[in-house]
Amino acid sequence: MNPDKQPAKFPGLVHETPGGGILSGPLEDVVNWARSNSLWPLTFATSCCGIEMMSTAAAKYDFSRFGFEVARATPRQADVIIIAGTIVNKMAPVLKRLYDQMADPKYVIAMGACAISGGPFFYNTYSVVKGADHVIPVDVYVAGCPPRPEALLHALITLQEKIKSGGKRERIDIDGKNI
Amino acid sequence: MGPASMIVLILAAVTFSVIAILLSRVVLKASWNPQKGQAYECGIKTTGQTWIQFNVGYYLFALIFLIFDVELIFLYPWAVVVRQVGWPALVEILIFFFILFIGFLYAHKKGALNWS
Amino acid sequence: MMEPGLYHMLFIGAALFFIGIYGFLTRRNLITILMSFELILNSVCLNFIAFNRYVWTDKMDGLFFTVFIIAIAAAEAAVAIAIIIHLYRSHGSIDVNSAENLKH
Amino acid sequence: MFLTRYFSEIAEAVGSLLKGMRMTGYYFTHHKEIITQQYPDNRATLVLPERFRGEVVMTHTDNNEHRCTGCTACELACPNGTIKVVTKFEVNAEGKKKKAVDKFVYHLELCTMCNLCIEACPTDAIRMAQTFEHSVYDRSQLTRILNKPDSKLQEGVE
Amino acid sequence: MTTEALITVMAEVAPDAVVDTAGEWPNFQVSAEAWPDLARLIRHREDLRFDYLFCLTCVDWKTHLTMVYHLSSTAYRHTMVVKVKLDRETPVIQTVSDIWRTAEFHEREVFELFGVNFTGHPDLRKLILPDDWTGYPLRKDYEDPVNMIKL
Amino acid sequence: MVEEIGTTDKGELIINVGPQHPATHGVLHLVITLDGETVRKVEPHLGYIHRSIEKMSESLSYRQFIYATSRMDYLSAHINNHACAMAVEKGLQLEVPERAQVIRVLMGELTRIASHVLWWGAMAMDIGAFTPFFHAFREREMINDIMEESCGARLTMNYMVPGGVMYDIHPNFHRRVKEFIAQFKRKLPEYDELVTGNTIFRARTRGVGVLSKEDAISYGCSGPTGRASGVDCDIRKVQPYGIYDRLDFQQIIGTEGDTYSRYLVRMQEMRQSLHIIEQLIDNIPEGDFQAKTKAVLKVPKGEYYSRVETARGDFGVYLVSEGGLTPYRIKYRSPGFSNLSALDHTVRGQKIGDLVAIMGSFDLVIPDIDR
Amino acid sequence: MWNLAQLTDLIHRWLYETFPPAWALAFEMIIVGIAVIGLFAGLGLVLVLMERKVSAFMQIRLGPNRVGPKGLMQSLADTLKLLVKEGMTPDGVDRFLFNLAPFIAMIAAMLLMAPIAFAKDFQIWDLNIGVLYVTAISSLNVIAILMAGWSSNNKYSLLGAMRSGAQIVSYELSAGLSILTVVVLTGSLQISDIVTAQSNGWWIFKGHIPVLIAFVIYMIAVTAETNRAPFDMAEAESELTGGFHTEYSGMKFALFFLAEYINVFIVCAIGATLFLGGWMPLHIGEWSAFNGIMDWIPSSLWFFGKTFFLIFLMMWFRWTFPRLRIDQLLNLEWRYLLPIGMVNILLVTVIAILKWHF
Amino acid sequence: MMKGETIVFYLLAALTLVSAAMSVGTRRIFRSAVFLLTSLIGIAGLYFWMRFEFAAAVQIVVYAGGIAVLIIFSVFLTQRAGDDMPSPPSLRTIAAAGAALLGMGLVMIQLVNHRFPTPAVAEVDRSVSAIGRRMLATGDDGFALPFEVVSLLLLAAMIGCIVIAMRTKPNQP
Ligand code: SF4
Ligand code: SF4
Ligand code: SF4
Repeated sequence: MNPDKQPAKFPGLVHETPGGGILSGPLEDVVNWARSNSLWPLTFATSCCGIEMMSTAAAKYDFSRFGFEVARATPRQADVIIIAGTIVNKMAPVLKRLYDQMADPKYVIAMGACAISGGPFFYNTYSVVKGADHVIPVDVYVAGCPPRPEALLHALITLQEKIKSGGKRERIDIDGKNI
Repeated sequence: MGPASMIVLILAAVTFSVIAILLSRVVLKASWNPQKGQAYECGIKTTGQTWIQFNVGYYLFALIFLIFDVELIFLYPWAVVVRQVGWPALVEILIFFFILFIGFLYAHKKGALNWS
Repeated sequence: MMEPGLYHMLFIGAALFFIGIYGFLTRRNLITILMSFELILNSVCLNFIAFNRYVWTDKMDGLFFTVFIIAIAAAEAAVAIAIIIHLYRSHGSIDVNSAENLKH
Repeated sequence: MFLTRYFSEIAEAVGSLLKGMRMTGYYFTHHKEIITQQYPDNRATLVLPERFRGEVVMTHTDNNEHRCTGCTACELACPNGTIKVVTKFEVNAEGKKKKAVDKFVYHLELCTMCNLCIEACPTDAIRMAQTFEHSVYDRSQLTRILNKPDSKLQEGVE
Repeated sequence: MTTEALITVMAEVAPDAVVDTAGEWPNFQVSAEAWPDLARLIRHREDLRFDYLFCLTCVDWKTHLTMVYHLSSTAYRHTMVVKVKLDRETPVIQTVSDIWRTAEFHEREVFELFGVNFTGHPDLRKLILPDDWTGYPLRKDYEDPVNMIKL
Repeated sequence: MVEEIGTTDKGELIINVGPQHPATHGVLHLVITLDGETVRKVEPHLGYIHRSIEKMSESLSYRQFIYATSRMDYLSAHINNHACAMAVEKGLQLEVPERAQVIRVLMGELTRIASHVLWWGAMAMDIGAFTPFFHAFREREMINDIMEESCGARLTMNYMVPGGVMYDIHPNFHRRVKEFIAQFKRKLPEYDELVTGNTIFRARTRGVGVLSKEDAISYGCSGPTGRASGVDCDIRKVQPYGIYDRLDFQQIIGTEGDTYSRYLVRMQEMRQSLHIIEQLIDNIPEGDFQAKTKAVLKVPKGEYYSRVETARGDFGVYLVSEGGLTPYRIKYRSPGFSNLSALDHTVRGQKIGDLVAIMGSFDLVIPDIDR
Repeated sequence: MWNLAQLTDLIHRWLYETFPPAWALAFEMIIVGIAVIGLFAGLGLVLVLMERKVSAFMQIRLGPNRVGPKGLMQSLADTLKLLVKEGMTPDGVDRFLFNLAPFIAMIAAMLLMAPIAFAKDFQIWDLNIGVLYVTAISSLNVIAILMAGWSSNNKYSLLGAMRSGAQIVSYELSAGLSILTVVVLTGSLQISDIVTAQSNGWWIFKGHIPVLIAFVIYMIAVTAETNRAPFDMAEAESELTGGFHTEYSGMKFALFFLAEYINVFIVCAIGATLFLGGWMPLHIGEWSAFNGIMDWIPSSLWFFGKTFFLIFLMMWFRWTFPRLRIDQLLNLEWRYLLPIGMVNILLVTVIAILKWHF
Repeated sequence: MMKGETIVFYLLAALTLVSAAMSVGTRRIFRSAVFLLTSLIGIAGLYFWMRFEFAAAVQIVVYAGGIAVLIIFSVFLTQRAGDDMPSPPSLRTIAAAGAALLGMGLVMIQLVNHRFPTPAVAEVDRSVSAIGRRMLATGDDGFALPFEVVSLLLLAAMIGCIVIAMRTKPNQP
């Protein structure tokens, strides 16, 4: 069997979060500030949620306000991959490869029910991956089908919080106030 | 500053780039896996070799460009003195242009500038 | 080291020339042969300029010769490459050996 | 003639390009056309339409009472098994055993916000809320139990 | 052409066809052998001209498979359905992709989802499923405990 | 997958476009054979978003399976739902109240405009102009707001239920739609100024990717793609459903069959849809918005086929019922699937840049193709 | 205090008074180097932010406004992030050339800084072949792109690189021809001469229609030469994903990005110098009163004002027009720009000889 | 201490010669082209060093901008550029190297023994305008005629290229 095919571990312990390195203290804070404010997304959308991602990019919600606008078509230059839409078994190796080919540090947002768990296609389908975190580690999950643009913005802010706090894969509670 | 500035500029460019590129090496522990090294082709494993012999439609343009490029080079000294020399300069350049224009028209007629 | 002057330039010119000759002799591929040829031409140009600079400083002929040589080199390169491509298209190879085969 | 055609072509092309540039130039200088809403800053004023389906919630009264009888109609209506109603038997005042909801498990990560469960519920125990800020770092946080701890069935709901 | 007229004409070109008028459009059941010739005929015959194959699919009836062709004519605007019964174990039928080119993709889809073999198809490969897929997922008895979680 | 060859003898290059590529609008995978810049062959590989909706629908009840179709052609979610609801209603022989019919059509046309507007922006983006995309979303957001207010969601509305619609329209609906009509009428000429008239755009699209009428029919092309080639295939006209037979609108038929004419057909269609909305918005009849139905639906044994015209073309639902709680077999005839099959034929001999433009003009929605 | 020349003089004198000449020279070089790098980085930051804001306003949105006050720190954050982002070298690339390419792009961009007159008497090196030097060095760019594209071992990169190769060399001709029109009028290649020649009015006003045409051609040609939309064939995102820099990541990519913006700045600066008088304030003939008022505005402001206006123009193009197809792009050059440019230069010659210009 | 200029000279000389040697030595044709280019740029640098700015600019414009691109295109067109070129037979390599070294030695001997005339004192003005004036002059020391002849040559080259290159067009499908 193709080794690419079935990603082994679950959920999301495939790679360590890169970053950290030799930096510490205020310098690290500065770097994290820069990283969190310059998340260039990969143009990756598989289905319906992709349209809402486009809406978020478009004039009314405009995620460029946060500095996310430089959508890169190539994973080499992207920082965050927003999994917008269903991931099916045939797509999983592709997603894995795209993720692998991104330069460190890299972040993942699972957008919508499909990317989180298979969502509407969880039961009785033979081809849907039951959650993108079976394939690649996910940093932030945002529920909805599709999540409305504000929800995606909220997810991006949540991701920023995570990066600012050092990018640890632990649970960090954010409430609405500190955004 | 004189010609020394060239060296300064080159050195500046090189130092700047080297520092910039090396900084991330120092700061970042990057992960690596075999897939990361593969050529990116929309998430699909690339098929076959990239460095192959293949059809460049543009070489004809490059050929003609080369001719015109040389012509352009000769125009520079001409342009500088045209006001001093006056009408003879115009005449000479007219001849020069005329000859080249024939070539241009020929190329056009032959469809060399029709890119296929 | 010496203050650079005419002899240095001529040395570079000669070295380039023979590097070109070496390439000319060893390469079997028309394009690389063409490249070696460019080297040879350039060594000549360099000599012209060097003489103009260090010996006949009151003249400009060296400069003009160089400029004209460059112009001619460009024309020559264009035609040569056109021929190479033509050869390739019609014979599928630009190895010198196969080009030699054409003759007979 | 060749030349006139040549130049009129150019003029036309340039004209059409200038038209486009006038358009973008207009927007560049007229900032009142900007329609951007600044999301995190407008949270206070952001009003979503009341029908907007953000998540399923269970209404609770002030006395911590809900209206869910545990009939599992919503579970059946849901197209993708988002709802699991875990029932238990409670002994009510008259000493009769009665089915009641123990845990109303709701998988937000699966929910498609299709409203079918709400339509199906005979007692209007659940409704759609307009919240949308569901981002979490851990997907298990999305599985929720909708009935609050120790909540009771509201009086008179059958 | 009205439905009645269509049925009369069809009775002429395909006397063996079983007609069923219960649905919205007339249904004709033909045999797999007769189908290729009939297809060519109804595509080109002047008064029929079924040039638009808008739906091609297959139904698994547990005992047999049925190919269903929805045909319509852009010139006369009449529509009909042709059904071909196929054996479930070795379903084989002649391709119609040379008559209606849209059938090429549709037949590839039916091939991988139902396992119907189309003889004469120019490029009968998997279109949708991964290359290493086994089984015909749209058949009723398809089971896949790994990927398919039953509710 | 593809055989391990990178080149053919003639110096042709085989290159993958997609599944993750900005021009494929999703996860279409095209294997392209290139000769220099010229496309010699395009081979679509599908299934990167094949979610087995057909199989899934077989285990969902008649009320439930409709929601899955919103996720297929998510840009015409509402119209897809309409087809499903109609198939069920055909089976149940339900009479849908007039008010529900009108609301359905109104929403459908709004969806169509939203879809075309998005297509317009995306097509311009494919060709390299970024600004139209943002301008397009301005109008689209207005429609989304209307949808959200009345249907409760922006994209996957789930507003249709067998027998009518889920809720009545929102009190604000009238005002909002009126505002939208006014705004859209004002902005449409801007669209033309920005893109349609642009000489670069014309040069990029005129005479590019010509699909003849015969080929269009043979490949089963429908929707604006087919109509641009001169096929009159608007289901709203040739087999009217809902209340379309009582409405005044035109079927836009192109002649050239090239990318530009596909573009123009869609632009005109937006105007027609606007016209339909204008006719209806003041004439929504009073009455029920939903017919009385049983709590559990059982469609009698039989086969039902309903066709609608989505923003991409002829969408069909082939519903086979055995009389049970769930459909026995459902086949969704998606317009994109057939349109895509014409891609190879259309693209051959064109440049890579044209491939992108042609794909843009086909307006492919990949989940609609893969289902 | 607006006079930058005095400042440089002051530093120069101070250095030579305090240190022995060799050291003074070295220090001076270091100062210049740092200044140039600073200018480089600063320009990059400003231009990127400007591009984002301009595009945002044209697209009825706000653009970056949350990072720092009014989003001003946005490009700083981007730069910092890129600095600490992994710059990887994929397997299978030609490592040597792959890593060399960004350097070449940078060196070319940096070298182009030399002849630009930023203000009155403020220029790194006033070469006597000024504009010819610019033409020559800018042709090195194409090599960087071809190298990057080829060495990446990626089909998109290769296609992108070859497209841009054909495109850049083609448009070099038109750019050269339109530069020549001004050279004909001025009679010198030196930047300082060209600027002083405009002390009684800018060429675009003095030179009648032909100079205007030359200006238009120049703008089109340099837009194409710097690979910017609508001529961004090399990186046509919807066709070739990233074009020649598809495989580049982190700072290696950023260097290309930076070099591109610096090139934009330089061609606009050259355009401003040739056609709009460089740092020369708006002078009208001999109206000394008016000219005097104009002289109040410092020359560096004039220079940057004009340059940024041209840059804005290029951004305006970019955010308005669709992309051309590669063959149309070549047609535009060979069918329209080049013949018109050739005729135009003859016209200018006649004007220059007859002294019809003002 | 060495003067800055001298260092620069040796740097340029090294750049020129090393990359020329690499160009004829490397097995990868694309690298070979790139090295050729750097060598030519080094020569341009030498011109610059000798204060022949115009010649340097011409060198860069024509070689870097034109010929190099053309060579690279033709490499793409005719080679599997990723493959290493076959190395020539060692005998041939040795013979060629020997011949080149021998020639080099002979020339060096000649050079060392030859005395060139001492330079004229008067340095002529070599600015571009002087070049222009000489180029347009029709007199004895003028280059007007060669200038026009070059245009003819270019015309011939262009027509030649087109004829040769276009003739192969029909071969293509
Ligand atoms: S979560 Fe919903 S909207 Fe998003 S991709 Fe899945 S089905 Fe589509
Ligand atoms: S909204 Fe739909 S998916 Fe969500 S719980 Fe209710 S029925 Fe299930
Ligand atoms: S929420 Fe309503 S439908 Fe669901 S179990 Fe409770 S009472 Fe029954």
